[in-house]
Amino acid sequence: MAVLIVERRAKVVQRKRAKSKSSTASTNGSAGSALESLEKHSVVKPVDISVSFPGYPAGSYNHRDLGLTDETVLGIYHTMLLQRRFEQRANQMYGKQKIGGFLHLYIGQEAVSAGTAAAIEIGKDSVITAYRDHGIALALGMSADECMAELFGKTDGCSKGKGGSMHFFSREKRLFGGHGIVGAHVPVGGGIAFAHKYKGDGGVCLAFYGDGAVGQGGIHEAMNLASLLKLPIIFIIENNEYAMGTATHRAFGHTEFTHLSVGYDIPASQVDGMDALSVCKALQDHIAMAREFQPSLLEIKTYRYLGHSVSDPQKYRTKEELDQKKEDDPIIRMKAYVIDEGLADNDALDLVDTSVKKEVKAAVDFAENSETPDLEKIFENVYEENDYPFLA
Amino acid sequence: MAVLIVERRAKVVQRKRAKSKSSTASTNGSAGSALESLEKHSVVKPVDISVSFPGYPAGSYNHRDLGLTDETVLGIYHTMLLQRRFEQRANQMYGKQKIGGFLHLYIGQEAVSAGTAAAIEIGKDSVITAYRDHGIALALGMSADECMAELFGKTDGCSKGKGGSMHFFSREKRLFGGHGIVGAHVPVGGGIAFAHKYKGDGGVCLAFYGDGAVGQGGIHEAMNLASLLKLPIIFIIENNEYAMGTATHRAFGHTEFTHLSVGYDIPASQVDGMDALSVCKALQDHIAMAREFQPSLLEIKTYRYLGHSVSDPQKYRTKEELDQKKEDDPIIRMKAYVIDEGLADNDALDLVDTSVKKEVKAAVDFAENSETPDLEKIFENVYEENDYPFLA
Amino acid sequence: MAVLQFREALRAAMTEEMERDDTIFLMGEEVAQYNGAYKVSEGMLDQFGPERVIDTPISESGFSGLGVGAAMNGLRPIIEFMTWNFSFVAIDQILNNAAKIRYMSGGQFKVPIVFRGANGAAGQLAATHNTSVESIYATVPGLKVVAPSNPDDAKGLLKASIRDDNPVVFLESEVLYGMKGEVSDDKDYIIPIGKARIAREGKDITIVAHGNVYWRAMNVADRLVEAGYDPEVIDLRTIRPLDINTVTESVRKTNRCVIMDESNPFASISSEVAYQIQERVFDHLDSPVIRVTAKDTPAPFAKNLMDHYMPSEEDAYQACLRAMYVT
Amino acid sequence: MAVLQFREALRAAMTEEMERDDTIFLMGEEVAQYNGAYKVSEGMLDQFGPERVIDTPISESGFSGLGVGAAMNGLRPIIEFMTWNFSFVAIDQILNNAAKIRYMSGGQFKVPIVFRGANGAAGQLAATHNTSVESIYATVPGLKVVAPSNPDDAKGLLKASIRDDNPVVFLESEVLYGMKGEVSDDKDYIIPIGKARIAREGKDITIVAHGNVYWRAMNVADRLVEAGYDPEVIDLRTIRPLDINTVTESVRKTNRCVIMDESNPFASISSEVAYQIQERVFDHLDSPVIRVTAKDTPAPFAKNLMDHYMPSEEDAYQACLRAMYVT
Ligand SMILES: Cc1ncc(C[n+]2csc(CCOP(=O)(O)OP(=O)(O)O)c2C)c(N)n1
Ligand SMILES: Cc1ncc(C[n+]2csc(CCOP(=O)(O)OP(=O)(O)O)c2C)c(N)n1
Ligand SMILES: [Mg+2]
Ligand SMILES: [Mg+2]
Repeated sequence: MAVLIVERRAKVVQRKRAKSKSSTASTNGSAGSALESLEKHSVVKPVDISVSFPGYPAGSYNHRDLGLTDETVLGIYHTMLLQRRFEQRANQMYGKQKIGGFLHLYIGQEAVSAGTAAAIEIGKDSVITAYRDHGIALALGMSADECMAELFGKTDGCSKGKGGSMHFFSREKRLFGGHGIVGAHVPVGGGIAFAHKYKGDGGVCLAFYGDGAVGQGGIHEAMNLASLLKLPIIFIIENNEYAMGTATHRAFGHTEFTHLSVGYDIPASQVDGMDALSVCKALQDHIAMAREFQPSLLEIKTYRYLGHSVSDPQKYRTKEELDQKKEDDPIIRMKAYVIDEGLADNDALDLVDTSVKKEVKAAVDFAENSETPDLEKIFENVYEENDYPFLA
Repeated sequence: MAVLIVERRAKVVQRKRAKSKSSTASTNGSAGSALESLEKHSVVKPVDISVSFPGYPAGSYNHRDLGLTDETVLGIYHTMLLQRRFEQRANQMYGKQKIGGFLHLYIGQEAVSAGTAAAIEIGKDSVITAYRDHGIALALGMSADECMAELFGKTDGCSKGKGGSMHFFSREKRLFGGHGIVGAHVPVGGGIAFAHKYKGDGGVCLAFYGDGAVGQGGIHEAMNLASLLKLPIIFIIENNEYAMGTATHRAFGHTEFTHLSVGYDIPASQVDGMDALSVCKALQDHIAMAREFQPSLLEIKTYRYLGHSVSDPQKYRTKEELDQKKEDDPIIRMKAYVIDEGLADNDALDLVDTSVKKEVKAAVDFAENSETPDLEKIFENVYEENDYPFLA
Repeated sequence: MAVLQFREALRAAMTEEMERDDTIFLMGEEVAQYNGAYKVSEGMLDQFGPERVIDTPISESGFSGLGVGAAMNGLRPIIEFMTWNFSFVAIDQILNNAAKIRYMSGGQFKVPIVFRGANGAAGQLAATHNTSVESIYATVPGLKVVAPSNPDDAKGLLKASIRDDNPVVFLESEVLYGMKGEVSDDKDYIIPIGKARIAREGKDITIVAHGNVYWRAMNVADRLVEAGYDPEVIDLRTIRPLDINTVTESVRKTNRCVIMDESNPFASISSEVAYQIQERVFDHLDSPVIRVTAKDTPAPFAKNLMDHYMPSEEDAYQACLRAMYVT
Repeated sequence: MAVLQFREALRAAMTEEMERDDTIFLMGEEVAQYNGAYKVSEGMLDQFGPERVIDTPISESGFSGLGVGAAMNGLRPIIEFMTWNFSFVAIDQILNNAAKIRYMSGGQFKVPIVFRGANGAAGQLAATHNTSVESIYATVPGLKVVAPSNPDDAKGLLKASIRDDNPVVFLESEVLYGMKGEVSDDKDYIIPIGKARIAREGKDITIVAHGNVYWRAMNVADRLVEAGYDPEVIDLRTIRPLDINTVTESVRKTNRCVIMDESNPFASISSEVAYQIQERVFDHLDSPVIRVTAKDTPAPFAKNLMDHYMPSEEDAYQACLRAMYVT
């Protein structure tokens, strides 16, 4: 473990150049002896550093090398398919006005959540994410029923119909939300990690956020705090190339997000988010660091196929770009892998799809039949106590 | 000029390592052809970067090489001495309760403001800073009279007695304040720079902030905005080693603040802030970049001799540390330089001190005799118009 | 006069002002290439180019601060918050810098800036995305706070705000953006900040509202008229400074008042209006001022709960009857 | 009973609670090695060690958010703001995350956290450093807001806040930190949140105040007594939830009310108290509720202006006389 950590750690090598050789500091020939004695104090010198960022390309890992069983791989396939079918159905239900508000779909990004779930200890480790949260919720094992019921705003929803699409929570699965204010949940992730360390329970926190969220200052505060307090946290940028209609290069002077780690002296790497196994491997390595209280940054390169929310005309990208991206579909990739590895055949995988579709269909029925909250529930869960004197 | 910019620019050299050589990505022998065709999409590879940070040590520059006249050097000496005597007197007046509120003294850091004033075009370039603002105000040429009167809360003060010690402003000298919320003025500096560029007036903005302010997320937002919009701004960290009682290493996981620039791909360098000539040279270089719309980061290593504000017991540092730092006093250094260079002799410099003391003494008299604002002035300058209907 | 949507009226105001004065620029998330999250700025990038219509990263604190600095240095920024909910990460820039720099500099630096965007509830967006921010911003001296209820007011008040030399918090409403109405096409059409509008004259009761909820107030008034009463409805238009005289003149006549507001109730605009009414025309009040606001809870997601959360027309109607001693 | 300074009473509350429950920790700028900017946490680092008394960088948004996350994950953080003025860079964490996560999660995650620090004016610190934040935070459902006026209350209310399972905004006052008073040494001394205190019984007029300004209210009461009147003084203690019953019971008796508060007046606590009084006991009011607050301006620097800025005892005295129809 320790070796791994040392290896992963982005090493910062400082080469102090001899001052007299510096091109920037011209020697002052006429300076007298009083000055010379002062000069010895100057701590300032030109400095070069070099930093390494490991990369986890797609198609580079075999599940056995990652310590994953065949069943886990099939589970990864299952959860990715479940996420996709769940969201396709949710999209349809939105069209039928069974679902209101925003609906941010995760389609295209499923390998991220699936690879994550395969790497962490669910129920011990913690996850916090933004509003594009259906995928990770399902990957953590929250039921399609409770998730769909939440989208419908019903009492059986995972947040009792109080949170909706953007605010999925599960105490049991340690999903700390689902959050709508861009970036603001990331410092909260720092606190979850802080509590893991304080309690000594061995858990770590994974804080996911979008490329757009990188623009929020609170995240930088959290990264410094994590670096300073040695928190068991992984800052995970799900870079799907766009924040609403804004491509990353239009929002950032520098789009190599891993480089942000240099300012905090924490390790960083990049992974291809279209391969769940690459994601799993990257997370295994980062989690190993986190368990030893070394915070780190992981950039996951991914892509969303649909609009930002359901009503997005998507003029900011070409059909060609989208089509090309879809060629590298994470589910198709995993299917190919499963077959190549002989873990299941086409027929067996078709059965998975059939059962997933059934599960999702049943979830819609469940959501339909779940109860609409009574009006007085509006005052529940605001405060702990039940007798809070609300203004009329 | 262009050459200079290229030279100063912290070059980011990316060396992509061949994927097959990577230690992190183990090749997956069993992956079939379907997968292989997918692999070509993976944009993720391990990456090494190396970055250079120029340094401007103390005692390395001759004023002629910087294009400064002998008079300018004597001016630097004069302003540093004026700042010191002004603040010593202010400290005394605080003790006599002529001055209330906080009084954050700049003593020890005078080379920063003096070197700055020698590098910029006063009246064309803009400066914004935090609450420790007396030094830069005097260096920009604001009178000791108006500054002392502000400390006394009088109508002739540079902010009419509305702002006090923390909020010195001068439209004429383009001092955009004096600001009390740590870090919050830095995005404002970005806007001042934005307006310079928008109007095409050739001016640049210098945004000074303390080491402690580096912890504020708004600064990171401003740095990205500057990098993205190519703003003529210099982010200048006045690192005096402490934020109140907190030494930098107790507040930051990584104290090499120049490294923060890597995440925004902007040039950065470090200067010894105890030598006004080094500061001047560093700023000349950074200003040249800013004039070509290349934002940059400059860390100035300095030290404050007194407490954070006047009522600080300073238990967080040893007397030895303080004494050692005082040995590298910027005024003593400049005095030695002036004498070594034959710009003036000891007697002439003594005369400077005499006249500065007189100036400061006169400023105290001026402040004493200036009028206390009439009570109805409380409603002035809240809004532009004079008939705003304030609540009674 | 042309019939414009609320969003088009806002756009007309910005466009005309930007044509008139090239120190004005528009900055915010998705305002340029995407034409605005709610299409308020549609076409403005094409007309004014990327130097004056500027997309930003999701850095509200950064670009709000940038706006303040630009305003101090001679420009007149319009800063769009995609919605005002997101202003909370930037609020320090507004209530400390924008609002107080003129004061702290002894009047040397003015900060002519408009912060604008969608305020208040917009349906099933849950607790963090349905905040009415007027109570929070209006408490701050140095700011003005404006909240139009219709397209014509949107244009006239936004033009006034852009020309104002003070920082203005300009509150729109997502649910009104599509509303159509007659809008003046006078290039100098200015509705003065700080003047309320008597939307309906009446003598039995005064109903005070602003923004989106003004329309609920009008519905309540219609019901009252049907029931044989003669209500007066006041659209505040501006929250700070509050045109209390128009309200108190009305109450002098009607002797009763109901306030509708979609803010959470505690220490809100409704509290303030009520305070000022009772303080100024106490002897003219025949019954207590009653407010009908959003519930004293966060905004829920479920549709029925969210409908229940909003200030109810039925409640307001009953409140009016109670105020008139009918029930 | 021991005689303690206000700051010592706060420290006693934190220390006793931290001894009782090791999930409680204290975090903030300068709270540990420096012993607190105002020495509230003096000695606590020595007693509890650096794992539980933690210095932070100047990253209010970061460490407030950290507190929220720690609270969600089983701890009970006390987050100190050096002063509440600096909470504005972190307000989103308080009013969106701390206040609403319980609601949005359908009650799955509670957020037992105390945000505390110095609130309100503290002399010649100018506009950004003299803000009274209660009007802003008290408007937010999901929060509780507490503001003690004396050492004993400070202890009892802080202990109650630390034990409370909801997020609490706890407002101290720099100018009170040195005040001495008798303080209970009961380790379970709890003053319930949401209950006001009748500080002086009387029958002629009700004066309502809280925090630092409570002492001004008492001075006004003394003057009234000297002049032959019998005022009742209510110390609110808690702002949210507001104990309006204690206030209205008093007004039923006195029939008049003056509110003193050092917040800027618009949409403030004084507005809210006045609204609720007139709404609930309208028929018992013989004269309008009058407020005496900070001026409707930013806080100025000059000493005389700053004195003038604060709610004036003379004004309040005159307001009482006016309310009693004496003038
Ligand atoms: C502070 C804040 N500003 C703006 C918004 C509006 N908004 C919602 S999502 C979004 C884009 C976020 O993009 P990214 O972080 O890349 O996540 P993605 O949608 O790609 O998953 C914006 C601007 C918000 N919710 N919060
Ligand atoms: C946002 C904010 N948080 C806290 C404070 C209180 N405070 C004032 S100065 C200071 C230390 C700042 O240190 P640094 O930035 O290094 O500047 P220096 O005092 O060394 O010049 C702190 C914490 C503040 N004014 N603003
Ligand atoms: Mg994105
Ligand atoms: Mg410092």
